[in-house]
Amino acid sequence: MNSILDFEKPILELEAKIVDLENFSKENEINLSNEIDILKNKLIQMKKDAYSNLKPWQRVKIARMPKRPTTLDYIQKITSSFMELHGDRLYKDDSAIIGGIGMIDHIPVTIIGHQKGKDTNENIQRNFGMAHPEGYRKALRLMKQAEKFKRPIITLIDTPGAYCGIEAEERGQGEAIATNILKMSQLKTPIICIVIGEGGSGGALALGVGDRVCMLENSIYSVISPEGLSSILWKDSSLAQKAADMMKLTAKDLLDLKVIDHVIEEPLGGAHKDVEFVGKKIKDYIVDELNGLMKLDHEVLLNQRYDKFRKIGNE
Amino acid sequence: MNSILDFEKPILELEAKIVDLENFSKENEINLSNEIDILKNKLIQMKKDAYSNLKPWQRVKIARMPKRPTTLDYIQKITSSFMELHGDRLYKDDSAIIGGIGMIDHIPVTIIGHQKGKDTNENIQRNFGMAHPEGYRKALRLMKQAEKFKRPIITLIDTPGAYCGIEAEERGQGEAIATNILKMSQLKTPIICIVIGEGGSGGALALGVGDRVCMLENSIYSVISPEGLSSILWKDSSLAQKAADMMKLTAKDLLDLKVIDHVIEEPLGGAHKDVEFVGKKIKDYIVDELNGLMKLDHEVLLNQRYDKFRKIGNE
Amino acid sequence: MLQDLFRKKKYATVHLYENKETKKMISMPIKKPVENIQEELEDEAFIKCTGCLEKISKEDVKNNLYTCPICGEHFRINPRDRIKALLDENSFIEYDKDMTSFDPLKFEGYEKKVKSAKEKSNELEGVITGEGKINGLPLVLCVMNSNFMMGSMGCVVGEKITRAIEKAIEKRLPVLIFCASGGARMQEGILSLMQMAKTSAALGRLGEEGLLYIPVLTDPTTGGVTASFAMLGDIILAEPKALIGFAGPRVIEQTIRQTLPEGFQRSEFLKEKGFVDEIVHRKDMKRVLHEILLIHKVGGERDE
Amino acid sequence: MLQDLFRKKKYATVHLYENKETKKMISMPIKKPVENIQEELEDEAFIKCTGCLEKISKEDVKNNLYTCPICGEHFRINPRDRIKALLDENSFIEYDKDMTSFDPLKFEGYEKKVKSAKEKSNELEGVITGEGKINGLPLVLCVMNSNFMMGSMGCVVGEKITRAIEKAIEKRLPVLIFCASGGARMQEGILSLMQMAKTSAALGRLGEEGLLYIPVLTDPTTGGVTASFAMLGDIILAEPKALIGFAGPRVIEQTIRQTLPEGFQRSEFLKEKGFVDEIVHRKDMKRVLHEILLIHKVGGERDE
Ligand SMILES: [Zn+2]
Ligand SMILES: [Zn+2]
Repeated sequence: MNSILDFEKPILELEAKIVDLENFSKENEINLSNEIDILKNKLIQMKKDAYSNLKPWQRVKIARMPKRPTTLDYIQKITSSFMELHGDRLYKDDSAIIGGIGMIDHIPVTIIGHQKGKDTNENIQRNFGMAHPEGYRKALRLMKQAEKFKRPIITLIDTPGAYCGIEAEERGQGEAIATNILKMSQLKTPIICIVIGEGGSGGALALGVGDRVCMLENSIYSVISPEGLSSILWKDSSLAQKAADMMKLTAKDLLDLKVIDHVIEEPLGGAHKDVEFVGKKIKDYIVDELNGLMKLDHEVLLNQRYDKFRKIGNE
Repeated sequence: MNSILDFEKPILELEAKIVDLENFSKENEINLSNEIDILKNKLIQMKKDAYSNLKPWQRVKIARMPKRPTTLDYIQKITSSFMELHGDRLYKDDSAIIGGIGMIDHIPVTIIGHQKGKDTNENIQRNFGMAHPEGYRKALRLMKQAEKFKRPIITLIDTPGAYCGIEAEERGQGEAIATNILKMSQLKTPIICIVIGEGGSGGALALGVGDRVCMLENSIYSVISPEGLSSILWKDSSLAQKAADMMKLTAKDLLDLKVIDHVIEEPLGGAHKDVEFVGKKIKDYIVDELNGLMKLDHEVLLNQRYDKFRKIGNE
Repeated sequence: MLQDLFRKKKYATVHLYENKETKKMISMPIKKPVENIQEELEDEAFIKCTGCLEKISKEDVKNNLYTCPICGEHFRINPRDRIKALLDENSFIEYDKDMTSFDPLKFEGYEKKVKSAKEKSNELEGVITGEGKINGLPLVLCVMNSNFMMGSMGCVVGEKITRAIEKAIEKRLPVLIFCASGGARMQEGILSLMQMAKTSAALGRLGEEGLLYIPVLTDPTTGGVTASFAMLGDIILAEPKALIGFAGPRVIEQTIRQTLPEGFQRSEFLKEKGFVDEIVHRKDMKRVLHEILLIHKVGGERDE
Repeated sequence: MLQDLFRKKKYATVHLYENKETKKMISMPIKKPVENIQEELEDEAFIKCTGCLEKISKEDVKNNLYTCPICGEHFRINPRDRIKALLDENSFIEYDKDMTSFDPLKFEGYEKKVKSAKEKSNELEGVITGEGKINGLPLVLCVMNSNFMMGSMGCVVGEKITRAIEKAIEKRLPVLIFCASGGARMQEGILSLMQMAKTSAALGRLGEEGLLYIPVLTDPTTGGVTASFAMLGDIILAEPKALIGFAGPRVIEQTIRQTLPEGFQRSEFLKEKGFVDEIVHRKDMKRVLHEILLIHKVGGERDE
């Protein structure tokens, strides 16, 4: 996959031109500052135009960029200490989902997230963030552990979906996802779910039932991939862009549909342009929300969590 | 394996001789009733002598007889209805352990037991009653289900031990047994455990933590098989008989050691001589004990269960 | 010996597909399910069974609850016929029968599809919910309809099932759901995905109340339904040879680029893998369910 | 990139055996463990490392907590040395130090064996229990002794561990158990088996009280210990390349009549199979445990 998206090309070309002019001006000692300023203003405008009105399909592209920060990147930014824990105690340690314990602003938390790779090798090892049942079962084990020790749970969602394969079916992909969804609705500890990249269907929802659900600005969350939808609707997966436009899969769409509570701002161009910035935003959101959620009685917390999902799709 | 044990041979010979004499008397119309009565009395005495003073090794032999009634045999005798339930919801349905729901004397119960086969084919299918982790996990699932529905749990123990193999280790034989032992100590419903044949080590204990633990008269329960012990002590598994004599593995030994609460009587010669009789004894024991246990508060029940195991080995 | 044991009358005879038979069924090739057996039956008096390939009379099939009288092959059955066969006469009280799909995403072509589904199925949505009795024992019942947009789960299906579960909590009744679904209803997008959370959370509450939940998996049970309420039963039953899975077989074949093994994702396979408690023939369903309900009528107390 | 991430100081650096290293270790052949590294060390100033086969000085080995300074091979360490290395100075208060085995079954030869084990190990039994502090954080600690009848679990081992757990409940402290055991103590027969139930039930109570339990699996952890408290941790740690299993490798080989795959039943294998949270080098143990204790010091409340 290319990490420069098509619609970014004119911007990059203009950026390169400005650098050229600056060099030319310096080398030949010719004052071009007026011309350069005009171009720089144009660049700012271009960026605003391009990034603030991204089409759904463009956001799909950004959400899937190999450069996009992953769960481990954000963990590093938001925790003061973190220890990864492994295994489902049943069958395997699935590296498509990671989890562990750490401290966010002096609050002990359990963090669990889908983990994509940064390159092909790592992606193969992590199965492109597509978990098998043992991944969801590890997540559940760690969530129950969090409940026992009264730690809030943070989930970071970033998966194309649960893996489709013979072994995944044999070991109960449906059962594993279903059990996580049910148990998450019952856990007596605050849960905050953040879609940081791709929120792919049941594989996303298996980490997605919480007291707060939010999305990064350029992340997506959908019941099926645009490719999947277009291949069902028109028997042609190349019409994915058209499908994406119909699907309401952007953060703003989900906020409008009241499926999520909040959209976390990204820098122009996407989270990878400034991980520090996005990490800070995520951390602030978590700390703010936990401050409220941790004060609630378990009964109130669970009733609110129930009502949150109860009302979705009830006209 | 032979279903006639060595020490039974003289008895069987005498039985055959009596039949011969009776036939001869009938066919030839000769009155031999005096002689026959003498022999019959002798037979009764012989049986008493042989069966009431069985050596540990002889009980090992009886406990392992292919003819010995199994979990399913007793379920049939003690329940008025029974439905087997399958699977651990994780990996597999292990047929070395069976479980299900049924009614004993109008009491809904969950019954779980190791299941040996009746012939070689069935034994291969059931792995000779030696469970893999999924067997213990199925048992645990059904026990939790029983707790949810406030059903008492009856376990019938009959296993040479947990299976020793690569896959069993890979899938966490130790974890599965350990988890069952811990969870059984916490289940908020009465549990009665009955060793009906072989109580082989950890594989037996994984179904063996209850409010009442009892054994059929000719069953055994031990930390290692006599063969295993003799091969460790003397590097010679053929000295199993000698090992058995040292091990304190009979029902009477365990009663003396206060490890079990009760010994259920078998007919002379073993349970297979009269399954109906043993079934009735088992049923009576279960119903009697449940009548008491079901009246107890959960807290009292669990404290008593804890104390029961707490004191074992504490001088 | 073992088989004899289970043939005794006093046992629930739900063991029909044990041992040899199971193996035979598991090794059967995946076949295209009969999309709508009733329609086919309108043409002539006989059909060819998809199981044994014998010619069987439609009348016989109908009298056998839409199963083959020769080989036991299960064809799809209309939800109303199922309810009629299962519940005591006149005991069914339907819930939310007027609830019908809206078009929350204004999704192109969706309204038309719903309209056609309504006409084809003569129902307003993909699930029928209500309460009734099985041999006098009351329960809440949901029956999904594979004839209505392949039983896909949209907001109305999710809402009707959730309401039925909540009703069961209120009335302290067990819940029975006959699952049949191709998965989520794509035209309702993310809202359809969220129905998995909604229904599962409701089942969580049902369970906390100590109430029984039994899903019965029928052909086909896939996608979001499998990854939610289909797999969350205290006891999970299935009809023979039903297709049950999270990902559909075609999607898996595309992903792994090889054909699937025979019997993969069929009821018998799922039982072997530990996800189905028992496979029950449609004609035994009422008896087996009654037996389970009876055992759960009393909890740890004598039933006298 | 990922590795870089974990090398950052602010993370608990317990990831030493990740990725390539893990694979290397898993593919190492099963080797006979050094039965008692201290004894060997008395002979001369150097030994040959069982890991890298290099000649290493005993002094270096000792200074490295009985690990190889070259390859990180872990040798067995005396429980007293372990306690000294782990706990804050003078913080250890031993429990039940006079408790010693009786002979409940009057088992031929057992008394003599116990006597010889006492002499050899200079301890009264196969586990040392007590409480102490790690960087100021209090905990209850049990350290099994593979030098005492192979760390086998008899009544005294079970009783001492159970008492330690009960003490932890009373004092609301976390429990840490360094496991090292060949399994049950056969000479105490069924009573030894029942120690699995006793210790596990005590851990059940500990867990219900919301208290933390961490077993650390060291070479070897097998048999009844693996099938009870070794596998019941909230977080399970292991030393590198420790043998961990229910059945011993020889028993399995006899049963299946084939040799076992390389690395089978080693720590790295168990982590891959999902039964060990992390593998921690002995020199990192104190730091990692401190970090875990710190996170668990407060439950859901700020640590300020
Ligand atoms: Zn047919
Ligand atoms: Zn070395």
